[in-house]
Amino acid sequence: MLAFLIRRLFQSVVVLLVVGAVSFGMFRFIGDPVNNMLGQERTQADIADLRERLGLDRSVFVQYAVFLRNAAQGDFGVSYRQGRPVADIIAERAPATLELAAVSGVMALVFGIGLGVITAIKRDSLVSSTIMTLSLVGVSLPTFLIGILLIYVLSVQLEWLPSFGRGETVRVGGWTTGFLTQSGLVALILPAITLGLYQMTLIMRIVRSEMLEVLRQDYIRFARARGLRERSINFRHALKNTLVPVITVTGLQMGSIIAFSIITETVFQWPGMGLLFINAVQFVDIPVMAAYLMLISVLFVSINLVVDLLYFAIDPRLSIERVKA
Amino acid sequence: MTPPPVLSVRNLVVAIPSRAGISRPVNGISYDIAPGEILGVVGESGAGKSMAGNAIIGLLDRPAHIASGEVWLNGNRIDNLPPDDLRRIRGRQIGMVFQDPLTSLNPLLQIGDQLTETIREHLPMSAAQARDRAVAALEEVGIPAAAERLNSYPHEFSGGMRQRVVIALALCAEPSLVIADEPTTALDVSVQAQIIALLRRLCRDRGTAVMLVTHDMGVIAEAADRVAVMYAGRLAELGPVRSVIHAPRHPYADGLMGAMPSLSIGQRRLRQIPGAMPRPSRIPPGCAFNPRCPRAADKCRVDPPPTLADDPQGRAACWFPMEHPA
Amino acid sequence: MIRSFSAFWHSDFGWKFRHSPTAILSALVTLLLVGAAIAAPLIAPFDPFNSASLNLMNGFSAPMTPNAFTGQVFLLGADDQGRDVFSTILYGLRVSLFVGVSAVLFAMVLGVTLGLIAGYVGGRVDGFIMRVADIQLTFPAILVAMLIFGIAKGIIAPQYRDQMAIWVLIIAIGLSDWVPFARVVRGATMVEKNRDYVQAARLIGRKPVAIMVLHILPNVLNPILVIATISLALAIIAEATLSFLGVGAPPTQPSLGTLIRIGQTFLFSGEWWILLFPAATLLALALAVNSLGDWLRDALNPRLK
Amino acid sequence: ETLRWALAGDALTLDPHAQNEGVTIMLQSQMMEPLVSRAPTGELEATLATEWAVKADDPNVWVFKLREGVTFHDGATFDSEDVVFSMDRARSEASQMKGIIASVAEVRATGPYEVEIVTNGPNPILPAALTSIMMLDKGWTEANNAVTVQNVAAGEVTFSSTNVNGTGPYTLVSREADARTVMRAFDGYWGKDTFPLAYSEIIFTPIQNASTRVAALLSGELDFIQDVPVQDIDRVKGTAGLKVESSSENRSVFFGLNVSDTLVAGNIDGKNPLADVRVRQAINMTINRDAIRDVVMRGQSVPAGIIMPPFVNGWTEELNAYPAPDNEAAKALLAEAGYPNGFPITLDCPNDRYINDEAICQATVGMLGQIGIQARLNATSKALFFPQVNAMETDFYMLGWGVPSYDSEYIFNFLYHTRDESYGSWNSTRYSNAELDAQIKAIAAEVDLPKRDAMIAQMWETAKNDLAYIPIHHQMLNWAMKDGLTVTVDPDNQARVKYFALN
Amino acid sequence: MTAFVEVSHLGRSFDVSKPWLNRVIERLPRRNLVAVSDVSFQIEEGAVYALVGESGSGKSTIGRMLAGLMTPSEGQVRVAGADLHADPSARKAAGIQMIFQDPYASLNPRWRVRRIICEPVVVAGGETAGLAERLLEQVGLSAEDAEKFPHEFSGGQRQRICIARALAANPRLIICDEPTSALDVSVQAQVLNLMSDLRDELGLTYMFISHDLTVVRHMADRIGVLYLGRLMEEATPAQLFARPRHPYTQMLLAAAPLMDGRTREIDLPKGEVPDPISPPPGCAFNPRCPFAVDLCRKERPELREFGGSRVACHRAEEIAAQSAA
Ligand SMILES: Nc1ncnc2c1ncn2[C@@H]1O[C@H](COP(=O)(O)OP(=O)(O)OP(=O)(O)O)[C@@H](O)[C@H]1O
Ligand SMILES: Nc1ncnc2c1ncn2[C@@H]1O[C@H](COP(=O)(O)OP(=O)(O)OP(=O)(O)O)[C@@H](O)[C@H]1O
Ligand SMILES: [Mg+2]
Ligand SMILES: [Mg+2]
Repeated sequence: MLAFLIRRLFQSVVVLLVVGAVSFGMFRFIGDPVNNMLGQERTQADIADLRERLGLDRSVFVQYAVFLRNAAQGDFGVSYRQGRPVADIIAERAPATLELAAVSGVMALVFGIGLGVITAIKRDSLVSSTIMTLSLVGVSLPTFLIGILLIYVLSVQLEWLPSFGRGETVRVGGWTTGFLTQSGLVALILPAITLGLYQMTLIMRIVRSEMLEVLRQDYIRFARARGLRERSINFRHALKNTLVPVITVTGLQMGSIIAFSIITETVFQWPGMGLLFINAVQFVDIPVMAAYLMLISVLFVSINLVVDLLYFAIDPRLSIERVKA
Repeated sequence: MTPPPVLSVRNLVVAIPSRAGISRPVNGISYDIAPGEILGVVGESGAGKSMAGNAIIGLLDRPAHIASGEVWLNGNRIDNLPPDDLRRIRGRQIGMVFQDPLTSLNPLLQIGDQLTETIREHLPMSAAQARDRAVAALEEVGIPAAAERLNSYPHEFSGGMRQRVVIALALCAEPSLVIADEPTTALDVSVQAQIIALLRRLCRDRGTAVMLVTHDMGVIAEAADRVAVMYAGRLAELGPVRSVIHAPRHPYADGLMGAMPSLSIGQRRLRQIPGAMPRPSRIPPGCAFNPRCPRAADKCRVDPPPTLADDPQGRAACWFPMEHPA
Repeated sequence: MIRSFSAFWHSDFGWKFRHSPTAILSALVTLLLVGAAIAAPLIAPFDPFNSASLNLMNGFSAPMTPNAFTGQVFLLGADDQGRDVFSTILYGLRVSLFVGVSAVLFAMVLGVTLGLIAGYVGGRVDGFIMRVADIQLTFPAILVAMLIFGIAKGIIAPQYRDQMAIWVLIIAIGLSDWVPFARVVRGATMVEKNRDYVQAARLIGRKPVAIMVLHILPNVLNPILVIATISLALAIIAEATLSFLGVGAPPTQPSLGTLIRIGQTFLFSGEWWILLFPAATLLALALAVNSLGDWLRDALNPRLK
Repeated sequence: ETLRWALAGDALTLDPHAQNEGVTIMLQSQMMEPLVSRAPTGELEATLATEWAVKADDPNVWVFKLREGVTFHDGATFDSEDVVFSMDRARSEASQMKGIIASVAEVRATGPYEVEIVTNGPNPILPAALTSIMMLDKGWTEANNAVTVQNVAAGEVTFSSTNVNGTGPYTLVSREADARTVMRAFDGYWGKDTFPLAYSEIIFTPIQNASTRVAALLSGELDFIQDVPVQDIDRVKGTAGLKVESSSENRSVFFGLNVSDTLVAGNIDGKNPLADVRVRQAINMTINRDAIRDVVMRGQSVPAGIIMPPFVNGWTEELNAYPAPDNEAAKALLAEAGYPNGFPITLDCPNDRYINDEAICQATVGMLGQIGIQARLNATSKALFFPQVNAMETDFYMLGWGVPSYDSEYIFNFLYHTRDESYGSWNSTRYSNAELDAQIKAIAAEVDLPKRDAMIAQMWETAKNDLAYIPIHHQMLNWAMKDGLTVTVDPDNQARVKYFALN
Repeated sequence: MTAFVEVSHLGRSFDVSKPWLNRVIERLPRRNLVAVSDVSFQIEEGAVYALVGESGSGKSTIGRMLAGLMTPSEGQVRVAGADLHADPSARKAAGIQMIFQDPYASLNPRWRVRRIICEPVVVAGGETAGLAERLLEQVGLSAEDAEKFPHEFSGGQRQRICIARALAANPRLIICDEPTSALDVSVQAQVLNLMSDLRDELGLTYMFISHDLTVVRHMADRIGVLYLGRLMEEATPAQLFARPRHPYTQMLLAAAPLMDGRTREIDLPKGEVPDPISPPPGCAFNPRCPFAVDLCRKERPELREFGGSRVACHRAEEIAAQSAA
């Protein structure tokens, strides 16, 4: 177990370093922050001066090294756009994204697994093929269009749900939450649906196909032959065995939920990290972009770790070493 | 007076509709099994052995279904029961053992849980009682330190032990019939001998009827009282083990015996049956065996073979059964 | 061609196909759309990619309604630039399909090659390739595509950008999509390489590359095909999504995604046709390709009978 | 009464001297005030200064009389000490405002409510330059260690970038950047009786996505939005309870052309066709500004014949005249210049900066195609576009130019002067005219206004003939709001809530 | 004097240790699975040498080393006088081919039969015209079958195709790894007969691997009994079945079902095969052996000549005396 954790940790560090290196290699191509940072009345001298002060005239490696050195001390620099420490900005934005991701993740999981099980058990029924077809519609339109259509119908035409923002938020310690106010909860609905729909479909399809696979296994036949009830077979025996592959995919999806939140947050003006990233890209706010990408990597790596640990909880066959090193 | 049979199968037909029409992997088989009796069912792969077993216990996968015929268990007809009633019979009155002991057990559940859930499904028992019963069942199949092994997962057992667990699971609600579908094929000979001995002991001690499905004549010879030889979904021959082995009446059974190296010691060449068994969808008219049969006459290519009852010795379904000097 | 078609028609697979209304319908829709895309220059009444032929005054003509200034009539209306929506959809379909198919091909070649190598060689090579795959997954597809797009724009001289945009998209989407191929192929390869026919080939003296290409590859094609179909739908949608973030096909040579991005800005203003028709086309395409992939997955699964 | 207000962007900082950017200044100006400001009508209006004039005996000195009885939000009194402090801060090294008031040499208090601003040479338009220099309280700023202007480049973070203590009509309640800024009416505001001040609270939310922004207005979640997409104006107008107010913006949109001898992308037949004024005239003649107005802009633009918004000193009807589109004549000019079959050229455009920028460029590409010029469109985000323009890696580009000083000098200085260290910093056309350069420097110091106006008129004549820039139009501003609101649209797109009235 | 195939002190172990880091942290030793250990035997030209043993006893491993698919960790294999693993050309010269257990997995399902059969010749650069047809007829199939795909054949027919492919390389030694264990008896007879016929016609030498004693008895000229990678006994079929010398052989024979069984009440074999990673010290069979004494637990018995067989048992003499009594 310890060896496993150490190895994972080492790999995570390597992944982070590579992600960072790749990111820094890319930033120089995304644009030049200097133009955004100076007013219209800037002169060529101002531009050269600012570039030098930002260190943009130095090589990518030096910039990366400086970033790493500071990051190791917990200093992620100051946003070019907002002029505030990146760590503060991210801490301020993270709750919004995490709450949204959590709600849509849970939604995707609950509905995905539920519908997946239903469509697997009632394989050839009308209900199941209807669900399957509808779910395809969900992944056959780009997310942004789904979001805009939801806004158009539910906010503009019906005026049922808010079209943007998080509603009222409450501060609990360093965390702002939208869970505690009615407007906060209502504001979550549309973005969560938009963000979760795709993942839900994916999870549903995987649960369905894994479940169909598991239902064909000998031990399910044997469970039937022992006269167990369908409910017990489906949920106690089949579903549990379905979970192992589902967890892998779900883990990966949680990572991409956060990435997809870029679009959802833009559409719904959701003040989270995705919106922050998009703004950063538009402004070429290098410190923010770097910190965001690193954070996403850390998240992804930790989710992967949790997923691997979950395997051990679920599958007694796995001795810790056998997990992919 | 023979006791009434535990299982009685009458003209059972299993049909599978498919693109090429309806195929009948099991096509009109009839037999009885008495309490305490082991009926061996042999035949080549695809002969319909498993299909017959699954049909009896009501576990045919769609689109396969029982097209006609009857299955009687302890005097009750069970092939037409509603699914839930049939489910109550499975495990309670009919136990089933499958070929591969590793895949038969749910890898994520402790074997104690798998045992107690089965017991409590069928018998009105408290959790503690069921547990005791589970320990007893494991002890009965010869698992040492049974009480401690309840919390083990299947992968923690060796192959032979797993098959014992599977048997314990099949027997834990004390069914009157056990269908064992190739219970030893995946095991080593030494373990196979142990498992067969176990099945025979249980059968003798409890009076359980056993339908032992296998393609290994040796296992049948060792374990069974009577043997049914299946070919292309039909019964070719059914009779006491010794007679079928040493004096087969059906040319197919005869060919099968001749092809076994153990029975043809000293011969440079084995006797071989030419060709292969047809698929259920390609069964020729008349006797299914006719293209491969050395005795086949025109009649065999046209008329379906007679039933076992038509045979003077009641054993073979053949127009021209083999005669052996007594 | 006819022979192989009839072989297909009479095979098991063909039988399954003929008996699945979903499969037939989605194959028909796919064929229709692909055909329309290929034949766009023949079918389309206008050439929307030729800016010089456009008349701005045709802008916003409603479907089947004569334009107030020019009197021209457009079947599905005209967009903000006075382009015939019908023609633009046909050409956009062409772009979308081209981007989708090329991106999937790119991802496929990359993923299959790496997967074969990782699965066959195993050991450190496998470990390395799979770690790279993990890192790749760390950058979710949109991010990868955005960054690559950014880089390419930075590298390529401005005057070539409009022609390069499509290729950049292809690489960006393809590069973010190779991992599933690699994973599946690696898994299948590890199973296949232990099969006796591979051993037999080794015994005969086949070199590893020949074994991978001649023996293993043909036997891992089924899952590749399934992933490719589903990836195609994903790639087309991904292109649309990127277009929303401003990194899609250029507006002068719009893809379906770009059309939707442009069209959605007219959602409130009443020019519904600029959004509706491209969106419906995209929906039909993605739906058809997706359900074809779904059906393939089931039909090619030997265990699902 | 709460005003729920949205537009595309958010302020970058609350430090008034750290960023010279429209939205930043607009948000700050709800809470802070300059000495002089521009009323919605465009005239200069007394704010923290009540009177101002050039000192009788010294043309280099302006004297400002300050308003008495003004307090900051924290209760501190406003006086000449604060003005000196604020002006010095705005002129300091890290300040982004220092460019606007580069002519100021010294600011001195000559009484508690009087200051003198000394300039390097006479500066007739100084008051106009002061409209975006907000006043800070010296005591508060010093107490909070915010004396130096925030310097992002040096990784600095200051108190004043997230906190406000101004004299303005609203106080800051809370602010989450890019999400929500809440302001409440300031009880001690000096102009309580002067301005309508209809709202007691402002909730400001940036919404980037135009569709979402309009949706939020349509669904009643907002009271007021700026940046209404032109195509949605009719929809908003047609919605009960909503209306749209429009005005011409103080911004012109135009194309810049590389007029030097060499094209960045490589010469055509050894020459740069754009260097030939006939080619430029041909392009000028081809662009159908009325069509762009009617279709792309849906009527929301004023076609331009000059790259100067109508509010600017020097603008005339004649200068703004533009040629009727004439493809035949254009082709003839091209042929005359030696390009009867046109030539290829890349048009670089932003796609997220000006109203329908990409669509305008697209339409232009089509129009140019009709006279044989094969234009390729390279539309990119502003983050890529502006560095490209600045690095002069473009031959043909779109640009928009606002004139906060309302004076022609501002345009000439940045767009026409030969590019060097401090002049012509937005001139990527490589246009260089020594005579014009000299005139530009001369009008900056000319105090004789009629004479100066004459010089400007003459300079525009030259500029218009040389056609280094091809004007397209002056953008229109469209503000959408609840019916009950009375708002005058500000040409600089600067909404100031204190002027908003409710009927 | 030298035999056609000479296997001396052949050994093969697999490293099944945990990864390095785990070993360091958990203080675990390296672990070796000894699949084959110190096996020596000879095969005369034209003879059938059989290896029997339970699953995991190392039969396939030996076969693969003989075929050159795996390198031995110890000892050597000499075929026709040349060291197979030291001299790469030896394998080609000896023409070693293999027939595998699973006829369904040993033919590439995507290739036509003709291509499959001709592959060895194609690789060697030979002439293939008419080859497939000739070989197909030789193994009892028809020439038209060359155009078909493997899935169109039954198991027995596929095994014939495998044989045809093996013959295409003009082999002198064919290693058959359980060639009939996936086949039904009636088909098994066909294949066994074919193999016997070919041997007579072509003078082939077979190494025949099986777990089925009756099949081995039918086919072999000499039988080696393997247990946990070690050769326990080697004898002719007549000797082995009449007078098994090793207690393990005796156990195997006792456990094998006899067709005239029924009345026979046998001593049930004890236990199961132990874990090959940590085999018992001394004689590998000692924990299950009714005759085991202390010496058996300490010292590994050598394979030695005894009464016409070769046996690896310390107590062969006593046991022989006992059973004779
Ligand atoms: N789901 C199905 N659809 C179509 N045919 C089937 C299906 N399941 C089995 N069959 C066919 O039914 C026949 C009988 O199969 P069954 O499994 O009963 O054979 P078996 O005698 O048990 O063979 P084995 O020894 O291989 O287990 C076979 O020919 C098989 O191909
Ligand atoms: N590549 C490998 N890595 C690790 N262990 C192996 C490997 N190949 C074989 N083994 C082990 O070596 C031992 C002998 O295996 P082998 O396949 O030779 O047995 P076998 O006698 O052929 O058994 P079977 O009858 O099941 O085919 C087994 O314990 C097996 O687990
Ligand atoms: Mg079976
Ligand atoms: Mg083996």
